[in-house]
Amino acid sequence: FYGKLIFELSRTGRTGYSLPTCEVEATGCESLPASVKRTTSLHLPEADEQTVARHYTNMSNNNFGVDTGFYPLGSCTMKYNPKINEEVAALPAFTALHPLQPSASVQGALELYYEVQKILSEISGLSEFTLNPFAGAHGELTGLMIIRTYHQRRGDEKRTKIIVPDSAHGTNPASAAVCGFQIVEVKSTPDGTVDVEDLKPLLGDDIAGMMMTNPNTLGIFETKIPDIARLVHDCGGLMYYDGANLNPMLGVCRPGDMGFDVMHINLHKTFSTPHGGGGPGSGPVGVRQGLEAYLPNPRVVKNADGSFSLTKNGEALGSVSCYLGNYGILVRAYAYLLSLGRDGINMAGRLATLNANYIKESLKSHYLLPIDGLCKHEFVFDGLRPEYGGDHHDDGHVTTLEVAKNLLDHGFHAPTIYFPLLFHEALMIEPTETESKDTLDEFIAVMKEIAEEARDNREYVKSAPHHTPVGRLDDVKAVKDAIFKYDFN
Amino acid sequence: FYGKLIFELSRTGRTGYSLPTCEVEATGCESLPASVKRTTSLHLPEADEQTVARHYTNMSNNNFGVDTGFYPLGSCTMKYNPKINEEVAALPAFTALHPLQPSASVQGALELYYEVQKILSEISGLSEFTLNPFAGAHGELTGLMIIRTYHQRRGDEKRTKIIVPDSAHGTNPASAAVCGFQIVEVKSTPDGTVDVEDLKPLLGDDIAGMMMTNPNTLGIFETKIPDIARLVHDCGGLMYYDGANLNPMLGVCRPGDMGFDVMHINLHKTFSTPHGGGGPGSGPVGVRQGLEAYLPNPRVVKNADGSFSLTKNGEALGSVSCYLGNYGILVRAYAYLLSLGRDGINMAGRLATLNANYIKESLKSHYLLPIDGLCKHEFVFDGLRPEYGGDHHDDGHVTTLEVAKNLLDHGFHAPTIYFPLLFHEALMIEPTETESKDTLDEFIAVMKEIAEEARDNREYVKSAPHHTPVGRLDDVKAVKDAIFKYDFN
Amino acid sequence: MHRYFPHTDEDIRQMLDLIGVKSLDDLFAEIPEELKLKGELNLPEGKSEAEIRSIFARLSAMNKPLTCFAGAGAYDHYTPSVIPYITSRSEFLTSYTPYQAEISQGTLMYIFEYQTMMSNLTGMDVSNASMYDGATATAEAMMMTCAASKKRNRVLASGTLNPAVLDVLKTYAHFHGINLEIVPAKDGQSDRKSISAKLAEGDVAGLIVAQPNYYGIVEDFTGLADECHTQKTLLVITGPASPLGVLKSPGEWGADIACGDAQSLGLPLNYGGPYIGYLCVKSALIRKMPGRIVGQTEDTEGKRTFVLTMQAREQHIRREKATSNICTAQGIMCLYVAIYLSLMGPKGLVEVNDISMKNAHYLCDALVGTGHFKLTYDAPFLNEFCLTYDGDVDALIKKCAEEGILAGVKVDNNKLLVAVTEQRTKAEMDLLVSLAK
Amino acid sequence: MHRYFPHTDEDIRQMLDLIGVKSLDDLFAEIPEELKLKGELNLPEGKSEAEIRSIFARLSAMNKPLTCFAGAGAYDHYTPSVIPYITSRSEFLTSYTPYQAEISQGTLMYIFEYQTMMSNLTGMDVSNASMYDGATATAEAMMMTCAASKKRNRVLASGTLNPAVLDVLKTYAHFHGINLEIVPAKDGQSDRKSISAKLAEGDVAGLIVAQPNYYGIVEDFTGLADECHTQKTLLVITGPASPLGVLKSPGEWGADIACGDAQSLGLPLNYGGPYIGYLCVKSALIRKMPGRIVGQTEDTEGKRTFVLTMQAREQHIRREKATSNICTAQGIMCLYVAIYLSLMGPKGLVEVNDISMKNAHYLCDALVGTGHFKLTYDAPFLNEFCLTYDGDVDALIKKCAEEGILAGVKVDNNKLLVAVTEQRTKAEMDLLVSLAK
Repeated sequence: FYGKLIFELSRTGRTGYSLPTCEVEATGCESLPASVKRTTSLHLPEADEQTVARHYTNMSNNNFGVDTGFYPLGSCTMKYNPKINEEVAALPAFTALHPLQPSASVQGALELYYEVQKILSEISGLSEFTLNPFAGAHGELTGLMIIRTYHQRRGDEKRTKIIVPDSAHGTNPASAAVCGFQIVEVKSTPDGTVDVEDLKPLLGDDIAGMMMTNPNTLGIFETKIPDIARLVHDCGGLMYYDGANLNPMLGVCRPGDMGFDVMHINLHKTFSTPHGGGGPGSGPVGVRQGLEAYLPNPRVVKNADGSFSLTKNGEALGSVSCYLGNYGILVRAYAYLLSLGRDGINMAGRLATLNANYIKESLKSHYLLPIDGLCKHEFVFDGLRPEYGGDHHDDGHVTTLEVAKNLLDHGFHAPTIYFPLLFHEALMIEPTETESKDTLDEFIAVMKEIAEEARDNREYVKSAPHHTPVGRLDDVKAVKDAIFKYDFN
Repeated sequence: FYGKLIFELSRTGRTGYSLPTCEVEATGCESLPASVKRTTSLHLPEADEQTVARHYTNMSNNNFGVDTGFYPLGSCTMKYNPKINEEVAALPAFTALHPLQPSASVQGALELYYEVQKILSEISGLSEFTLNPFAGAHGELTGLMIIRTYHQRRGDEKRTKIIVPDSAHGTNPASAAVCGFQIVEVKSTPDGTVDVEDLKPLLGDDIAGMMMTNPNTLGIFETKIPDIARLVHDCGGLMYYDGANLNPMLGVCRPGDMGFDVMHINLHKTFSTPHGGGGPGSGPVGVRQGLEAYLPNPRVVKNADGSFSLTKNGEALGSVSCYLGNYGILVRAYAYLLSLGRDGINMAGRLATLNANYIKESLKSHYLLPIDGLCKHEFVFDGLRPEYGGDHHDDGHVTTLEVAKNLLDHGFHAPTIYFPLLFHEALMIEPTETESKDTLDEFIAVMKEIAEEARDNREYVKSAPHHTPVGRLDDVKAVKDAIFKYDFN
Repeated sequence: MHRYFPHTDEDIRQMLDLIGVKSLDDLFAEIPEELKLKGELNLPEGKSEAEIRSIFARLSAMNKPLTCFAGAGAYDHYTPSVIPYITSRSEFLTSYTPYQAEISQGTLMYIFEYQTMMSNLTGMDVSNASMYDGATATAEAMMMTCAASKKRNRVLASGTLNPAVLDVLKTYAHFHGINLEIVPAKDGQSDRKSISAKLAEGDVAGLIVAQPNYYGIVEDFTGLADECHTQKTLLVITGPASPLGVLKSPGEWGADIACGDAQSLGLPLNYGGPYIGYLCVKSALIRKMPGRIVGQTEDTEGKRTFVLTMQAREQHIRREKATSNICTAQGIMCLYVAIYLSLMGPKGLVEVNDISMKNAHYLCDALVGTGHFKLTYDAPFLNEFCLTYDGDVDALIKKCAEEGILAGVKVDNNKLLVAVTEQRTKAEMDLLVSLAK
Repeated sequence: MHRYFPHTDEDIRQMLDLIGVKSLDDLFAEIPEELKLKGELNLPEGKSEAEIRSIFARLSAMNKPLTCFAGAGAYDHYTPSVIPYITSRSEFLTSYTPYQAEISQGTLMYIFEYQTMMSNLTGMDVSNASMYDGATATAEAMMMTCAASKKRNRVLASGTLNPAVLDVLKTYAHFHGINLEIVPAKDGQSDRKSISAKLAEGDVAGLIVAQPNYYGIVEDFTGLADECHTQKTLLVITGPASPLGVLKSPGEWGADIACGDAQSLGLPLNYGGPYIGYLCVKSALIRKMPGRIVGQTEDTEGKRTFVLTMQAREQHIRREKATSNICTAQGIMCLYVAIYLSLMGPKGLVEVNDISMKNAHYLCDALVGTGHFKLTYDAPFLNEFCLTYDGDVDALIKKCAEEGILAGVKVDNNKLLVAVTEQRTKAEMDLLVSLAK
């Protein structure tokens, strides 16, 4: 059922909409001044309801979700998205609220926001959160704005630089740049962690702060974090925690206790709101005591009488959103936090870490493990081992991309590939705590099978995928042709 | 993803449930007398929520529904099932009602029942309906009970026979048998309609009634219905209308106006409630004036003050259900009736008839049309034409079953096959009004392609399907092995 | 054109041309004019979705879901959120009976799973693919006992069955020519003495008893099956499905047929339906069993697959010799049950009964403690019990309903049947007690 | 173990054995002890589904959805029932960014459809795969104008923009080093004279105007684009998407960038989010456009397929030179928009605007007719308008809210902004009028 676009199913005169009969006699669109009226035609589809329902139902069957199978996409924390979260998020008492309703009519919504704030504070060991940022990158930007505001309010205008490790998520430097900072990169040691000796000379009175994720993007816990935080704080900077890798730390270590001052959390990773094909997410930002005033407006506060209000604070960095962010996502996260509770949150990271180490140990015989030792929620292979066709010096070696495409053929989503940039053939695997040993064992068996086929039947492996709805795509043609919309002619 | 049963995914110690903490101290199950306690083990699956969600999600992908594609299953009226119907049926103010709540607390539910009754009466031209029967066959049984009650209450105990055409749906004689009637079969004329000359000698004072569907199972309108009804009524019998084929009659002819006294309607066919893999359905039964008292209990009545009550009537045939039948289905049907409204109902049958005749005329060059002329919502081919491999005298001819399996390969559901029993290779096609000309044109092209392949590449056609999740099934082995449950050993 | 109809004017014109008629009405040319509808149906105009939502908002406001202490066959257990999510997938919901097995393995597999689960729960050899509901499943069981005996048409039913079920049995018996005798209950339980006497007459095709019975009592059927079988009478045990997780199963009691309603396995109350009847039998009765059944087989590659089978039993072939006219199952409700039991597992099913039983006993004690109630029958019960009230039951139910509570089901003017599930909180139970004081 | 965790004790033991550690805690052995959490998190115990439903029932009861006459960027249009049905399918909902195109054509195709629809609606050459919301999309547009100009960092925004959007622009401008000047509105419309004067200074990277503007007014931008382009200033037009069905599109006005919120295309109000920002540009700006974009290509068989493309623009390669840090789209909300527009089609989109406009003008006339209101600005409007009230706006909103009506949005103490959609009935409008009398 692969193929057509909705435009190709359109027929003039079909309708799929239903509108109430207009009950009043009044001025309609024809009375608008000619100068402001649309004159070009609307090339929208014309289709009946069944045609639309079928089209998108069939389209969904060309997609892979967490409910389809194992989704070990490193750095993305693809855990099960419980259905109860969707159920409560669909409650009309939440979905039908206009963002500008009087507070008295949205007390339940505000209480939920407040409670999520409090839970995130407890989990992270920080003082207060805003839930307004729309996504992880938006949270980073907000967090950096807080750091910059902190310095500016102290009158310290010379702090224009942010330190970022070379293994960082790409959004870190990008967010810093958008926030008006210059980026200073700090190197990694051979074990993949921040090189403290490389860091020291970078520190000075022009440093606004340092961004880190811990465990880092290689899944390695930065054990020197107390030293690093001390060094940065001593030079007057603040520590920013990129919460993308928070999952394994749940109930084990808290960013606040590690010495971080500001952080964001990806609710769509750690707290299981659905990724939705790439959004909407939610990127709450938390701060340590003393920085609360800089959190963006609007804010939810609890009054002395137990009621809740929306407020704006003149000390704040400003607004990063008109309202309370992707509120519907907060509803899902709250349901998840309630479902897990203390014990569940406590187990989640431990089991995710167990799963990651289990895969790592099971597959290092076939795939190149550049950094040995305990990983946390994820780890990185540098492609196939040489004896399994992964020899980089061989021009025809089987690449990480090709391993990934073979996984698709076996009913698995692929890991993240070619990130982090530290290795040529990075294959970054993150199995979350909702995956069973049975699933991991199947994955391990398939990964070994692919490795053995790469050794024995290289041509087949290199031409994968063979069993997907479409074959391997031509990325270069996409760039060259630059076709971003359907051509109606 | 085809293969495992949930039992094969079970692991001791996994749990997928969540129960509230018991808040009271009281006697639990351990205190039941040993003599009444279960001692054998429960072989139920042990699985976490994600495993269950994935299992059934993947299982669904081995199924074909109306949203998947064209479903021309004759006699089943597979029309689009609008999503708004599901939306309103999920409203907690309906789903959370206990059937024995006081009437005052369910006035909305009772009003809905009452309104559906009234609309069905208007559409069918009958006086009153019960919506309690659970399915079409249950409606037939209820309708026949009404007929029998009518005669019994008149003291006319000798009417023990029901006349049924030889083209009837199989449920007709079965329902009559269950209701304690003997079945008398009336023959069809070569044009597929009831043979009035064959009927006449069957009529007498032992005839309780006659069951018919009009249009009949060949999709032919029984034009002699006024004569037939008169003959049956003259002999003292009642006319029963099997509503399975009501769809093309919507807004064109009403069973009540044709001379029928009792009928059932399949809400899951004519009024678009989902078929659900074979249920739940709903089979409301209507009667002409004078028979209302025999309708089964409980009944919904409107009081003088506009409120609604549930009543039991001593004159009734008894009860065929504890409560108000498959109430949730009525909710969906009401939403559909409201959506269509007068104009929509008026068009539905006309467009269904248009679609059926369009396919029939387009394909009679390739498939054998035993009865020519206008059909209504469906029609029957007697297999492939001889020149396309359908020659019955050829032992290796391509059968209707094989044509059906080839359709599966092309992304269509198959028509109904080997029914009605009047033809050897019956292929009964019913395209409903929600199918577009584009879809019909694709279907026609594929049917012709199959015919041409049957002529040119018989072996391939005979071994279909080739592209379905599983290959052709061994029906005989299923009967021989008689395995109806998973073997845990 | 309506949003559900894809026909453009141009489509219609082209199609009519090919057919060779001039108008849509000409497609009905053969129909005698006098049969045709004159004028238009007296129905309102079609409504938009927004209008439909308004209409249902109005109807919803006229319904008042109550905190449910009513049972009598329909129980307010929780429905895991996974269930409606999965059952609403159109591949399941909008498909029909799985005639084309190659593209219907989804439906066939979940029915096979359902059959396996219900066979195991009831301790029987085989389950069919479900029936409409508990009452009609019991009626089918009644008819089966006669069909199996060939010559007998007398069936006994204990007066401890739900009276609404008995009403349906009476209707079916009346029309099907079965001599159904209701043996009045004694102290809220089956009158074993009367039953024995009647069985001894040697002409009883089947005996139907209920477990737990209408009054919530868990009866002890020790010896009953032997007594039946000595007389070549089939024993039918009917009841809600959830308690089978902890109670001796019909199979363990030696029953020949187990039937009842599986609504208690996670189906919403839905104002009485759709529910799902289960019907399970010993092997000897398979060929007499009504309804659909799914069997295991192989495809051309030898892969294990599933298919509708044993259709020789079905009405569409037997036609006028039918002893059942059932030609569907309750379809998607099998999926509800299969998912529910997959999630609950053996442990969850026991626990749900245990919490429900504890709640019920807590509430029973508390109500009796008010001094206005006494336990009508002194017998073991699980999560439902019958109380004798010193006031008017209707008045009590009305009073509680006004406070948002459905106090139970009226048995008679001074008897109230109360059911409690795991969903009832202590606060809710205490509120009911305070209202009943 | 929790229902979301599939690990049995035996699984854990086997896995720890293979890894070569003794306990789960040993997996964290390298972490300095002083960093580890002492004791347990101060959080409540995990809740069952039944308990979660109770908690949400309590919270729901503390919310009061109101009959909505508020707009100001968020509009109460109807959401066709097909949309939540499709968007809840887990293949769409639980997938991530379509990195593996071969198993992500579902997401890629609907985004391509979305891009096509938004390009056409806005009259622009190309749309990206969506932004967080209208405000951030406008902020990105603002940054783009500076990035495109290379040397300029001055941006003008008309004071007719929604003040909440202006707040976000100010924040982004402050941190990104943009000199954002808000040109105060004149009579509720853009002050063309002031704008012209500022443009003439020749250092303006971009001008941002709104259509319809915050006050609901449909402005006439004739000549504005030429004025901008003469000065090498980029023209940005921002606004809600639904009115694009009837209003002259940004492309027709000659804008370089069109942005805003597409919430009005069938997305629920959702207390402010998730919504969806759209951002469409002229071809010349494609390489400066932030966010994801889906392009057409072919697979190995030559089949037309779709893929994320132009990633060279993205932050994860440009890193420290980034002018945007956007690395996702609003994903599933593209699907909302694509389905909405597929169902509405060109005719429906015009009709929804027409009914909304008629309702708005009816209500406006009726409110003015009470004598307590006058239309603040005499200018054409579509479905939103600003009234000057002779009383206290807060008091009016409070009074109406108590009667279940959200009368509008407060502009200042005596100005009320009222929006009306096709969902509002005459009875609802008349009720508002009667409350306002």
